[in-house]
Amino acid sequence: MSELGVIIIGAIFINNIVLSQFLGICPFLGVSKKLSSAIGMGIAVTFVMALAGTLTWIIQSYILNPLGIAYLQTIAFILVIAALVQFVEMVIKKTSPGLYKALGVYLPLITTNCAVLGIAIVSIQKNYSLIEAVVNNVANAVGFTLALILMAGIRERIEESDIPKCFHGFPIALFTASLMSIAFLGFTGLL
Amino acid sequence: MLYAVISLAAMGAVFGVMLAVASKKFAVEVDPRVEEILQALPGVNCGSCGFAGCSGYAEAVVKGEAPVGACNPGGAEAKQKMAAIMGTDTADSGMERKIARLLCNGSTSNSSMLYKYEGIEDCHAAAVHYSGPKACHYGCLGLGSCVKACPFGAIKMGTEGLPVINTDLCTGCNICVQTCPKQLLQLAGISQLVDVRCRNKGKAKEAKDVCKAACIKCKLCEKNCPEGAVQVVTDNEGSVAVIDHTKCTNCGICVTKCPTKAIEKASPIKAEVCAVQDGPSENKPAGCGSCHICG
Amino acid sequence: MRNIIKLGVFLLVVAGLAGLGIAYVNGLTEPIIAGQLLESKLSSFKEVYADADEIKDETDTYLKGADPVIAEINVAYKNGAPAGVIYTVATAGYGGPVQSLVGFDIESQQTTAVKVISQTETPGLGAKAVENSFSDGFKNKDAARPVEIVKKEPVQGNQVLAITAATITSKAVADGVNAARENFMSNFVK
Amino acid sequence: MSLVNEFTKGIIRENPLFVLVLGTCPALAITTSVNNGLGMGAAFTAVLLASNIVISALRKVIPDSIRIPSYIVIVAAFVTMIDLIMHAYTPALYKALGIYIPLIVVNCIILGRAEAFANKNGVGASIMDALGMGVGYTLALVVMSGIREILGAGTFFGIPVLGASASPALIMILPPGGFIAFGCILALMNKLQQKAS
Amino acid sequence: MNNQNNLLVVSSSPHVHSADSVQSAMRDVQIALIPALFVALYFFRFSAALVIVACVLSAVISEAATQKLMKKEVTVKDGSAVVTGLLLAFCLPPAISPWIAAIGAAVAIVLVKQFFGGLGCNIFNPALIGRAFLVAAWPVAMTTWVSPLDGITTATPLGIIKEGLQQELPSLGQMFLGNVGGCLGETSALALLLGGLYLIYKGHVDWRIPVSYIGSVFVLTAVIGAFQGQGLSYPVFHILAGGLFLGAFFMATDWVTSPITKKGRIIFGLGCGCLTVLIRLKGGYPEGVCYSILLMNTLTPLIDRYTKERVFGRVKKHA
Amino acid sequence: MRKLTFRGGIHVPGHKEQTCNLASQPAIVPDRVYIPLSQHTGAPCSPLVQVGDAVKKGQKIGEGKGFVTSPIHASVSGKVIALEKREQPGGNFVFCLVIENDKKEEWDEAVKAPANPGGFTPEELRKIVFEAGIVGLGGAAFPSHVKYSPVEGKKADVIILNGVECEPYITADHRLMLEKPDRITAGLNYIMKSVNCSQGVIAIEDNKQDAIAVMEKATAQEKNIRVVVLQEKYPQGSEKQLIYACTGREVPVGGLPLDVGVVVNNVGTAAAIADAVELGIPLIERVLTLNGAVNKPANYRVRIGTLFKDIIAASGGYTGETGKILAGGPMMGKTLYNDEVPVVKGTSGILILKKEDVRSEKEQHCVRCAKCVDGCPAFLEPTTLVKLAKKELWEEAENNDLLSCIECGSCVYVCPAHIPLLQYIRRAKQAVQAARAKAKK
Repeated sequence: MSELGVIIIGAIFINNIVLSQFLGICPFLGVSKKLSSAIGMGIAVTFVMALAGTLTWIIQSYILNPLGIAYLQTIAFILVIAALVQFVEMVIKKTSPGLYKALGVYLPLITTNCAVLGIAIVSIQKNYSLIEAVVNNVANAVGFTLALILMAGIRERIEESDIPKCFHGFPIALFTASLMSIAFLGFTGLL
Repeated sequence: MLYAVISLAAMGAVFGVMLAVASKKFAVEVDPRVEEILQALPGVNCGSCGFAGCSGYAEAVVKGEAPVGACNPGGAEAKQKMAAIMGTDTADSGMERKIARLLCNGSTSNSSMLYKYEGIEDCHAAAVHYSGPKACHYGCLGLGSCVKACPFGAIKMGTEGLPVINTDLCTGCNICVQTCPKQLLQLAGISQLVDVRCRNKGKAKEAKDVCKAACIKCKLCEKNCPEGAVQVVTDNEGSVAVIDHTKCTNCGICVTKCPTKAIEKASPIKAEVCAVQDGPSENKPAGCGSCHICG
Repeated sequence: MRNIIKLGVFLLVVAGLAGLGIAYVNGLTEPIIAGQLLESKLSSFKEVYADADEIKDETDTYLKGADPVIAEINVAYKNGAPAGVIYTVATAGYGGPVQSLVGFDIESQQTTAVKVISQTETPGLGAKAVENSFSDGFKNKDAARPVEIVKKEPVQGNQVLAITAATITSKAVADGVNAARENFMSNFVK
Repeated sequence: MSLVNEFTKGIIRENPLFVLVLGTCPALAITTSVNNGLGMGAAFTAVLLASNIVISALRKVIPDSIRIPSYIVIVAAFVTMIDLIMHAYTPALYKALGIYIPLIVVNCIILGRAEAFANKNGVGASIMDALGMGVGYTLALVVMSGIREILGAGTFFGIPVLGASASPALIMILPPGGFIAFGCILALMNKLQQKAS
Repeated sequence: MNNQNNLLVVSSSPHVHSADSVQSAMRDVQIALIPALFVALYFFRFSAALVIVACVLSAVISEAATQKLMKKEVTVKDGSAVVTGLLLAFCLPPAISPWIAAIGAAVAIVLVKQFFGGLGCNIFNPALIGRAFLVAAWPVAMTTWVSPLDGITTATPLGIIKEGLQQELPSLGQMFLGNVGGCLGETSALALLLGGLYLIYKGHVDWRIPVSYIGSVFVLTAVIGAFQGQGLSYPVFHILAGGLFLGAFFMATDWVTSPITKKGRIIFGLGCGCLTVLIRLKGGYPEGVCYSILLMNTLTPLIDRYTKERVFGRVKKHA
Repeated sequence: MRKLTFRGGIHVPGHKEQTCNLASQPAIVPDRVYIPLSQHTGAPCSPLVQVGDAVKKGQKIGEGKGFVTSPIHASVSGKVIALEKREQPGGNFVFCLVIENDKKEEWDEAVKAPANPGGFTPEELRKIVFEAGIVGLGGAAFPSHVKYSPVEGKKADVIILNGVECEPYITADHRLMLEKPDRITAGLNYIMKSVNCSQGVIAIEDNKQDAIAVMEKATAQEKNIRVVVLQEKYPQGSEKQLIYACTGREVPVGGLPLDVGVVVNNVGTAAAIADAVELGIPLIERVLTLNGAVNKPANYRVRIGTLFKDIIAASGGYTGETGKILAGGPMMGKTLYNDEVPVVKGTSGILILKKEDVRSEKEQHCVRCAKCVDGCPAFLEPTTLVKLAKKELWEEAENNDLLSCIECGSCVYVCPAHIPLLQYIRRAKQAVQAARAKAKK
């Protein structure tokens, strides 16, 4: 139990996927302009990462490892994730138009979100059990969502500020991220 | 080696088939023309077409609820594209570009003031106080609500306290016209150059007292216009000269006759500007911005 | 339906070819990678216990069940007899686990050397643990007494100078050494 | 002439990192030393080159409806190969770059180039495009990592450059420093663009 | 035309204004910092003076310079840069070299404040980012402490506990007065309390943040202390140690970066308190005030959003 | 004991010492009066007389259609010489009947004291109040008879007389309470009777101790009336805040005082009602304070329709260079662009500000000090509303309870960054109301 706790705290706060591992920077910068879309993206990523974590773990343990072809990890995982994302998108579109309106637009963006693939690989590298791997994936997704939501809150506020023109867009978002990551340094050594 | 090939190939096949099947099974009908029309529109969501943003308009067009030419910012080009998508006739696409014109000459040197206004720079906010700080209750307040409202940056405040419209950038979206609390902006075809730049309906003396460039209802324009295009129109508020642009030939006789220079002829606009509608360059719609593949 | 099969087959071919290519490259690189791993392991073993003819993994012999700290126990043989022991230990540092090798000499009952082989500590601070300036402090310590981290110049034999502003990392290494030391004392010192 | 143009555009005008702002994750994560930056750039260029060649060669064969999955498979294959090769021949670099090598797969630039360029152009042009983009990206990484390594570690390619008395600002090789350096460079690029236009 | 110069002024009500201005508020903050300033100068002498001067000068100069460069109005006269400089100096070790301190102040002003649009626009407390930046950049210099008066290298009370050093803890009385190792302006709880009360009296600081902050640290450490069998001196130690008073009265209460709702301020204070205790007891750093406030700063926009006051008259509908 | 008050609000220096001890004196009756056809909330009046007609004092000269309206009366006897558009203290232009004063002060025959004022039924009382043209004299000028008329399903159980007068510089109500406590008490009794309510409260701020004493004495015999002392705070006199302070009830958003069983009237209104009921005199005169940069600040009893200029001239004219002329106090008063503006029923004061006192500080960026939030008596976040208004997000502003703003100006008063918050909020309200009107169409 405490093992899982360590994984959760570590993934969300100490080694926050965005602020200290630099995964998923693109959507972090892109979809953090509005709080509502940040929440939507966060939920979509969490959903996909939980599914992808389970699926990749199963593939690794029951196909790649037994056959001695662990070196196919990258290509196998990306295939799984790409297919999964598209599949999920189609299913949601058909079954729940409301959910699709909320999440659908973010789903295509997730394929190229390196967080999904990155964390799936890390979970395998760390020799996690299935439960640990899923928890790790979800915790990282929560960390991503947390960073995204905090960022969106901040960006909605700085929108009304008199920011110098050349800092508009990416630069100011990066500076914000840098200050957030300085703040998150406070969590280092927490465990 | 063998395992690698087989398993990867199998995975490829499985996912390929799965997706193909899924795309059939979970297919949702979307009219692709909506997307295409959306592409043809400038995407500024100005609302001048009367629909909720560009996507609302695009859907309405596809459903046949809206005509193809209702987008002013898109101009003739968008109309043609949309007509092509919808397969409608493009023969009548000779739509003239429209731009906004200011109908007031009450510059700081021409007009007198009622009081010194202090407060936020907003025409509506100032108009609450005795119709605004200008002595002329019909005149431009010069606080730039139209400047702020213009989504294309086409209006700038001039040195004389009146907004100046950049004809190159103006798309005729009608937003400034709706914004002006004094209704001093009007859309007109780009070839129309002559305007009565005064809306003061007060009596000649009162109008003259508050602004040097006011229409004094002398009817000289009306008498001298060879086309009968200028008329002093009277309603229950009073009277003022108005030009009927469908008749006006830009001859400029009324301009020379007007004793207060309330009628003005704009300098002709460059032919290429008239002909080609440059899309809004700086104000493209912002995509998600996360990457450039989809955006 | 035919279309679906066609697409599936195409993807099958592409994926198959990709698998073929990767498998081929893997065939080329696999032995090199394996060799490298072994070599780097041996060379780091050499660094903590230089004087050995043969090194054998005897974790199962000396470790009863899983140990939270000690991961591996390798025994260095010289002239057919055990001469030294190399422990692979992992302890919690500041930014994650700190993995180090601790070498003991059976005859002198002293540490030979300590080497940090993997860590995720703060660069410039805790990451200095890999440098000799720190790990040299652990050389030739009496295995009977626990090592102790101090912030000022060591005065006693069992003391080691901490890395400046990184006491936690220093202690993590020392914890590993102490865990190895206890195992060493119970197994190799009669 | 146009081939030269395909090559040079990626270096400055359409620099993938500084102008198009693509491939940001590795650019922030591994630019703590110039060695890493250069290694990442090289690996990236190799993958981009290989995948651009294959995709442009196959562009008429690949069915349109499954082109993205096909690209992903092709790119992933090359990434895996590079991963294995680096593991075998440059173990130190492999260890330093870690997970970011397999993550080249999801680097937006590669799929982006495949979709936007290799899909539509011949092999020759695609090679130049890949080289240009690859070199541009590598240069950008080297600039980023150079700034961070000099300020944060006081070294360049591991060689001390700041002199013994100056103590480097460690934060520059920590995560916040990455964001700051990248933000400053992008702001500078914005400024230059505004000046130009 | 007719008598256009003597027009009356027409404007929207109200037509009178309080004497308050941003400048006067900044002046009050400066006044409130004076007691702690004197304590710092008394205990840490010349080195403290050097650090303070470096910080304030650097802050003012970099504010003026960036505003000049960005072609904005130079507003150093509003005194906010001086306040930032002072606050940053107060949370630096007394023996730090002035050029490091100056870099911290420049980062605080340029990166945190001016890049985000100047006064009122910053998301994070500039002085605290300045400090956190320096901790990350020059960790050794930022964790080298000297004891008051004699200037010998020592450890802070929290450092002693954290690293389990065999060193005697100072008495609570010493900590109250400030005769301990630590950042140059944070050691004297007494002086900071005086300044803080002055600000509360002046209406610039809402009591909710310091009270909920210090209160939650006290309660949490008291409970934890009770579990460990420690008496009341344990929580008292924790509220006197480190930069808690400086943070609670001067940093967490920063207008720009703290919530604007009353409920939000209490949540903010509680959050700061919990994070401080968490970092102090479990985290890698001995002191958590700086980071806890910065972390809560990131939450401020969201806190504001979700703690809106019930509007007057929006009562539950029942008879 | 804790003093009764509301939550939020600010402390504004009263500046009342200059005039609060000056007995109210009759102002000069001018040669001409200008009586606007609309001085009240609701339908404007149409003139009942024509240019050239002779009118007598107290004669009804204008009347509106519908229920929410109030007639106007001639405040002097003489001849109607014009019907012209003039600017109003409210910032708009309204037609005024101009009456040339013949100085005969002849009362209209309709003005006569009834035989038995105590015997009126509630309906009769409301009719008298309506016919006398009585509107709220605190400033809002809402027709009083409307407030007293029964509403299906709602029952008033408390009448609050507002003697708070929290506007700085203004002492008209203060003087009225000192001078005519009996009229106020009598008026309150008539109001209670017309609403059929048994409880009356007279609310006074604790900075008017003398008025409290006088009113307590005047109501000592009245079992159903009590004087409530409130803490001195701005805007204590605002209707909803006053109700909360006196009764602890909150008027719901968008609701009326009657929704919580309360009717609020100004003390001046009560006195006017007493005059109307007992003497039959319509509302042609009111008390106002002239203060600020004039030679002799004073409290005047002024005929409705007197120009500001005449009152100012009568008290010795301006001192120094005039910057602003305010109808009302400095917090909620309206600026005028000249002094040729008539006193209307809702004019409680005239305040002259010198040019040098009209400082306009530059608007700075919000520093989020939240003083506006702490001071807002409606518990709004003025700074948030302003940010939305600046971005013209009217709908979102509406969702943030924009329309609950009572426009007291507290936020602007305390803002250290000198942001004209209230003007932005007013602009947003204007836009929201325009949008609503458009939606209705």
